[in-house]
Amino acid sequence: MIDFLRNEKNHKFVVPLLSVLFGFLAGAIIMIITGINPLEGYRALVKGVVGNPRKFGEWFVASSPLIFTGLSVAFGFRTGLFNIGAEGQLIVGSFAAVVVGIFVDVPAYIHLPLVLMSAAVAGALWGFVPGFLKAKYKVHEVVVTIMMNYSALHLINYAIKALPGSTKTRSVDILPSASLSSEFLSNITNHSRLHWGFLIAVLGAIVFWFIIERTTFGYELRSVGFNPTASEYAGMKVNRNIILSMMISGAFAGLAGAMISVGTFDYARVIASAEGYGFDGIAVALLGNNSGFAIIISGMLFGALKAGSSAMALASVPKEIGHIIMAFIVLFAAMNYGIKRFLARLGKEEK
Amino acid sequence: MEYIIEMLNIRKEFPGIVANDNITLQVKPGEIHALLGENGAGKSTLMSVLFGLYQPEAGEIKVRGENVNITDPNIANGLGIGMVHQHFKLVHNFTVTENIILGQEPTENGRINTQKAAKEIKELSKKYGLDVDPSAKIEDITVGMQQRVEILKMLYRNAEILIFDEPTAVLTPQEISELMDIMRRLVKEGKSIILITHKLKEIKAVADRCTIIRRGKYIDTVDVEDASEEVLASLMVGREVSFVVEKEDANPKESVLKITGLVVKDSRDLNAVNGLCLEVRAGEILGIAGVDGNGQSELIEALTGLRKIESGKIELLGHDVTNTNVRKRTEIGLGHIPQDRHKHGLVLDFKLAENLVLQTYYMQPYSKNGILNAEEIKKKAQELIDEFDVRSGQGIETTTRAMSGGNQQKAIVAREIDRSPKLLIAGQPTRGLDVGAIEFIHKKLIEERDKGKAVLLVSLELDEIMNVSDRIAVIYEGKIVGVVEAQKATEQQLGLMMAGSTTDKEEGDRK
Amino acid sequence: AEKYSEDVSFRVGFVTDTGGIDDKSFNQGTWEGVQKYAEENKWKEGRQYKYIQSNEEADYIPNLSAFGDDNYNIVIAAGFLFGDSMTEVAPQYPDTNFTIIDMVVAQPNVASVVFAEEQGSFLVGVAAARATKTKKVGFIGGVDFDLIRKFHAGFAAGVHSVDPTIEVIDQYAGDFGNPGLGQQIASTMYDQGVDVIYHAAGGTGNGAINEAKGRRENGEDVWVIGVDKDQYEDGKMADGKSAVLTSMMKRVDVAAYNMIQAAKDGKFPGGEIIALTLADDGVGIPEENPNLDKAVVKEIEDYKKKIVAGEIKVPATMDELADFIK
Amino acid sequence: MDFIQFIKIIMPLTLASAAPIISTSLGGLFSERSGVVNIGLEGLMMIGAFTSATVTVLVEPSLGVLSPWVGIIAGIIAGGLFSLIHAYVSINLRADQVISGTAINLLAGGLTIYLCQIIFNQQRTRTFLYGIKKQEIPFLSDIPLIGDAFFSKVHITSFIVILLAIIVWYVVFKTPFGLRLRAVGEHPGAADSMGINVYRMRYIGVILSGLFAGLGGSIMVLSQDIQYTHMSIHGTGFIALAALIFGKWHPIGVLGAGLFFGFSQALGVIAFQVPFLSKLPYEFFWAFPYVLTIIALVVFSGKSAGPRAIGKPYDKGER
Ligand SMILES: Nc1ncnc2c1ncn2[C@@H]1O[C@H](COP(=O)(O)OP(=O)(O)OP(=O)(O)O)[C@@H](O)[C@H]1O
Ligand SMILES: Nc1ncnc2c1ncn2[C@@H]1O[C@H](COP(=O)(O)OP(=O)(O)OP(=O)(O)O)[C@@H](O)[C@H]1O
Ligand SMILES: [Mg+2]
Ligand SMILES: [Mg+2]
Repeated sequence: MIDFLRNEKNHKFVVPLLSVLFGFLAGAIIMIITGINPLEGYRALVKGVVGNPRKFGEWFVASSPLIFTGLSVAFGFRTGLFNIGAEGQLIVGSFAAVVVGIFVDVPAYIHLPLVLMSAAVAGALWGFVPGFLKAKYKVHEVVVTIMMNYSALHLINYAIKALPGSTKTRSVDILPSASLSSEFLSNITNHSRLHWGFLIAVLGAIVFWFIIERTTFGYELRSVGFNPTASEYAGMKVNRNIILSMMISGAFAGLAGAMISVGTFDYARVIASAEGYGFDGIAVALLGNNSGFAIIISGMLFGALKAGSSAMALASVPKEIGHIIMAFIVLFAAMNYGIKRFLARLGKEEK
Repeated sequence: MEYIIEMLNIRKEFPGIVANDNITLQVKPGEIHALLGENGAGKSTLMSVLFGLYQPEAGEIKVRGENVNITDPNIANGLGIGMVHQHFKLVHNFTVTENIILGQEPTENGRINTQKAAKEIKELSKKYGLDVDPSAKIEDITVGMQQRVEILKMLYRNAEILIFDEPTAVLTPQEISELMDIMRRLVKEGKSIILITHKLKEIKAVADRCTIIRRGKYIDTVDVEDASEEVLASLMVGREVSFVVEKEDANPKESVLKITGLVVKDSRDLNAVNGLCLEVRAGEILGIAGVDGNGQSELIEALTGLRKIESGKIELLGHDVTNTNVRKRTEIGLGHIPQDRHKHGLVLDFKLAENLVLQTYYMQPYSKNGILNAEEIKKKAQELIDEFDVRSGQGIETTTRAMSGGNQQKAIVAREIDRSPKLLIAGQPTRGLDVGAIEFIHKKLIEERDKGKAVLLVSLELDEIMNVSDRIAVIYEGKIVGVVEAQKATEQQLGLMMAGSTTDKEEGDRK
Repeated sequence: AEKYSEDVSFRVGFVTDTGGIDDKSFNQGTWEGVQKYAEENKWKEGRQYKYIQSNEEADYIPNLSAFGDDNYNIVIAAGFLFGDSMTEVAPQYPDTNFTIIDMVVAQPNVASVVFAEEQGSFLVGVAAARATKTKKVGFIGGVDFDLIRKFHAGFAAGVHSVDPTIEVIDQYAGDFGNPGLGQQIASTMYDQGVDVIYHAAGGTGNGAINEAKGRRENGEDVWVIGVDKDQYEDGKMADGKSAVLTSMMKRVDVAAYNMIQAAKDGKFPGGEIIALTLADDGVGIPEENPNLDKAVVKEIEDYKKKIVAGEIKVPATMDELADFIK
Repeated sequence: MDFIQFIKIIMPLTLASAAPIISTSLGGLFSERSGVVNIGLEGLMMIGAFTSATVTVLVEPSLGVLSPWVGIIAGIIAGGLFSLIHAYVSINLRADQVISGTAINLLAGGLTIYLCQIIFNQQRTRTFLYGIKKQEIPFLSDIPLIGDAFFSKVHITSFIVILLAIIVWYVVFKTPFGLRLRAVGEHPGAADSMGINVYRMRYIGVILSGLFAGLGGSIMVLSQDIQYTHMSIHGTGFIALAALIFGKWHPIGVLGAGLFFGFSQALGVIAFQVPFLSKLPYEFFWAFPYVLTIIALVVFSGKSAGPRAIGKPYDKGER
């Protein structure tokens, strides 16, 4: 066992796993300090996530957008960009999906792909701006994406209200052919909102992995991210790659928006402030080591904390504990060097 | 006091390697003591131990006869030990003054007294002949001047024992001889010097004694006067080393590269290359000699497509490539070993295998329809590291950053030579390498020539130019001031031309 | 020895919107109604009654369903944003009684409680008109919903009824949770001569209250009017007095209490719309108004009577307001 | 609204909303100049705001008008203490600084509300009676126009913050401490070889960022709000981060950027009152400050590279 833990080859998954474990441990300690029985709390959490088929379905519903924003942030990280703007890209993506969902009337097998595509394209366009400004004017993408988030929020709120039939809070429903939701999935999960988005998220992770690891395009993107000057030396178009990489990152975030607008809700909502998916995406990406498949898992984990927090609240555990646990998991994930050192020392002292 | 520094039986381990294994180094006051060894022999490590950057696992250190425990550079400074590191430790956007006073700032009411500092620095630089501009920013000054700043840093701290780690690897011949003078002057003023260098000539020129280490182990300490270069070299590598580059006469054929009236600006918007004309032919190695900063870097960057060309024309194998991009030139048949391997040559966070296809990843068989073929890439990479003897911890899976400089360089050379480009531009291909590695790379360049390829060798190292090239073009202020047959060229003649004199131009050979 | 009842045959669930349980607004109000009922019946939180906070809109359905799954007898949701979720969830739990506040949901097991906010706002409009010396009053809305327009229209109508020459300046913050913005809007209004501001802006309104407090403490004669609850305490200054002139109270607590009672008694008005107006004290001003003159309170009382009697029809939209002013 | 009135109204608003941004951004400057990225500023502000509001509420009965100042001091200290987590994790444990900062934000958001529930039994603090009041600055407020625009109806904290910016400039660019701090952020290896303790300097940088962000959060809640809620900070820490980059990591640049943000936000508020502008959709004004920032960034673009060693954990052995 100790040898298994010490072996560096296993660290790739042992370390995130330990981070999660420690995160829950820290949450438990806080619960104990504040007079709550952590076992009860966690039992409620587990029940809240897998307690019945409906909760199980809702877990997946909560996870799909997180997986996509996780992929979005991770794609940026892998290519040397910090996309703090997934939130804004998500907002425009969700809007674009709804617009196509309302106004284009074609059969579902064309409509749904079209809806998703437009969400991705809208997100990509929102990502284009910071990408372009970075490539052309060397403006720091972090500032631009922060500003783009707020801009998206307000402008899209305006746009939603401007759509025919919209009230001050929402658009009309999308056409059924544009919706990700599924009678079948809903029925097998006891009327949850489970929709096909989850499969699309998995597909997204595969695409992510494939682009990054298996294509010359991904090779270029990574190269440019790590060392732009060497990439230029190797004949790559550095600026174009920066822009493209920001756009792809934006496309993933745009799809996260589609998960919400044509998956969870089936209409566009006017929202007063950002809902935090973009920032959660940072956590998801980081815990998922910026790698496609691990992001599915970390997205599911954070999705569980989200989906399960209602149940915890019902068990009289303050809802904030979910956030606190999330924070600790991220914190421990950040300490991977420390954890590795700790693992390496394991057993050594016993000898 | 017989020795000012004594490092006795020092042992320093790194994970998986003993960098210093029972090494002893004794330096007499007032001497220049050379430390010699191959790449990775453990010289820098030993000096880092002396300077307090690393703690040794075993051994003792005596300074001026007293046992000391140097746990951090502050203590070393306090003992009068100063170090010029292999890679300069200068803050690029600080002024010369700020870099020198950092950590020991003269203050006045809590505020740094820059004037006082600048005055002190002026005095110091006058005393030791170290010409610097105290208010210039590091990023704006030449490498030679940066080194003088490093030296001033030590002197400012009243260092008595000065460590130079490979100080000449980045210097021009002129700067090297200046540095030698400076060192002599320092010793005369009562300082003691430890000098690390791979260049035996330099050791012969200034050092009094020399300690040789090999693979972390102490080999010997010799009086330099009594040891020939050959002896030093064989002590260092443990075998005979040949200094003469053996090669047949060149057999030049058609023109491969033709440059006419080239003008290129540098990053400060001045004409660095200023109406340069040059021709390189297949089957020859053309060396470009010159003092650093005369437009070499800009010339290479212009030729390879990394820098914009103001005017003039570049023809590569009959194609006008003046305004084509990097990729196009590569495909026409240009290879490039860049001067700065970390900036241009490698993506340090890539695995070695990935770096070995940096120029070809998009071509068959390494990829098809935009999809990488991992198997082919690995196969090729393995082939290359075997052929070029690129060594690293985990073979082609090693993260390039973790490799030694010498091996990183070999990887680049392998990648570029393997494509066997019609024209290979080699920018300082052996910078900082030990003699064994240098010998290898030189052999490879000559092999290319013999295959009928053209090689353009740009180096600040006159020996290298003279040994390897068939013809030598001397660059001065962005122009070629003359081209001479390497066999007929003498060091004095080249030296004069590099200083801008054109009197020997008639000997130049411009067909 | 347990002071709480063991009987768990009847349980109440409350789902907050994203504002949280103590938003000083309808969430808090509703919860207070639930708590009042619970106290009277010796219920224990977590046993007979509970709430879940929604962190975002996507939580609404799961949260409503969570109570449904647990077979709660009555599930209350506060806020018109719950409309869609309620429409979707209620049919799945036909045996559960649902109550939605501020919205109408046409389902047989849902009781919809709506308020005549315009009527209450009319009354504070009267107070504002009597308090202003500059003949300029302000209205700060949170987000530009039809619901908030009801506050706006009623307030303007009230002001107009007292003195048509008084100008009503309005501004929407676009956010219920940005006190800094609320403060800036209030500051701009006061600087332009407005001396009474009525806010219907939740947390953003906190900033307006803060601004009023600060100005009053600096000797300026300005006021702010609270919303939803009696906000007198929130405007308290160092001297013990408050910068809150009065508040437009919306008795969501009463609504919640009544619905629980009805459900308990088996008289739950499923499928019905319950409109709470001035007539049933569903809206109105606080009983205590230390900052209002007796005469003004009296005048407000008079207006209230007229509204209740139907003599004054208070406008609830901007269009109706335009007609009203004509 | 004529121009004079416009200036009179907008300037105090600008100063008020710029103060927390500038303070926090100056904190970020210390941290990032030492080489540690700090995207946890938002969280540090929350901690500062929560603490200062809580302490103010708790000491009010006994200390009266002094309470907000005691609150501020507590907020500053709390910010500093909380930043130790970021310091330890990213300096000693060489964590990815972005992750660590993200964790700080998440943790602060959860913890402050959690603590509110424990202390006040609600999800927010109680309301405080004594906040930071707007006041007239004696004498200066009598200057025509300028006095009205800048020195009446302002929070004294706005001037404290502006003064701080100047002090920070002096400290960072004129003192040995500043030189060392910058050296550590540019080239820790160089600093180390000159006997400067890189870890210690970075600790100081991060702690200062916590202190300043704590101050920023305290100012924000005590001058703009009536209590701490989970919305009290609402993204201002990120705006501060943007101001830091926009201000090119220079204290005076940060001051300018902070004032710019404050100004454009105030402009968005005031534009409603301008007759012909008020016809435009609200959303236009709300998006306005952000769009304006992007445009300004492009117009004033140029190399705004941060400290060279930023984001990289320092490892003595590495070369
Ligand atoms: N920080 C480190 N971590 C791990 N191993 C190291 C480290 N530094 C040095 N080494 C090991 O110690 C050996 C000696 O390295 P050192 O830098 O002292 O060589 P050197 O003699 O200075 O070489 P060169 O001539 O190339 O400068 C190296 O081969 C390397 O394997
Ligand atoms: N962080 C590190 N971890 C492991 N090994 C290291 C590390 N840094 C350096 N080394 C090892 O130290 C040795 C010397 O490194 P160094 O950078 O001095 O290269 P070098 O051989 O001196 O190259 P050059 O002198 O050409 O730059 C190498 O063998 C390298 O593998
Ligand atoms: Mg070396
Ligand atoms: Mg070395």
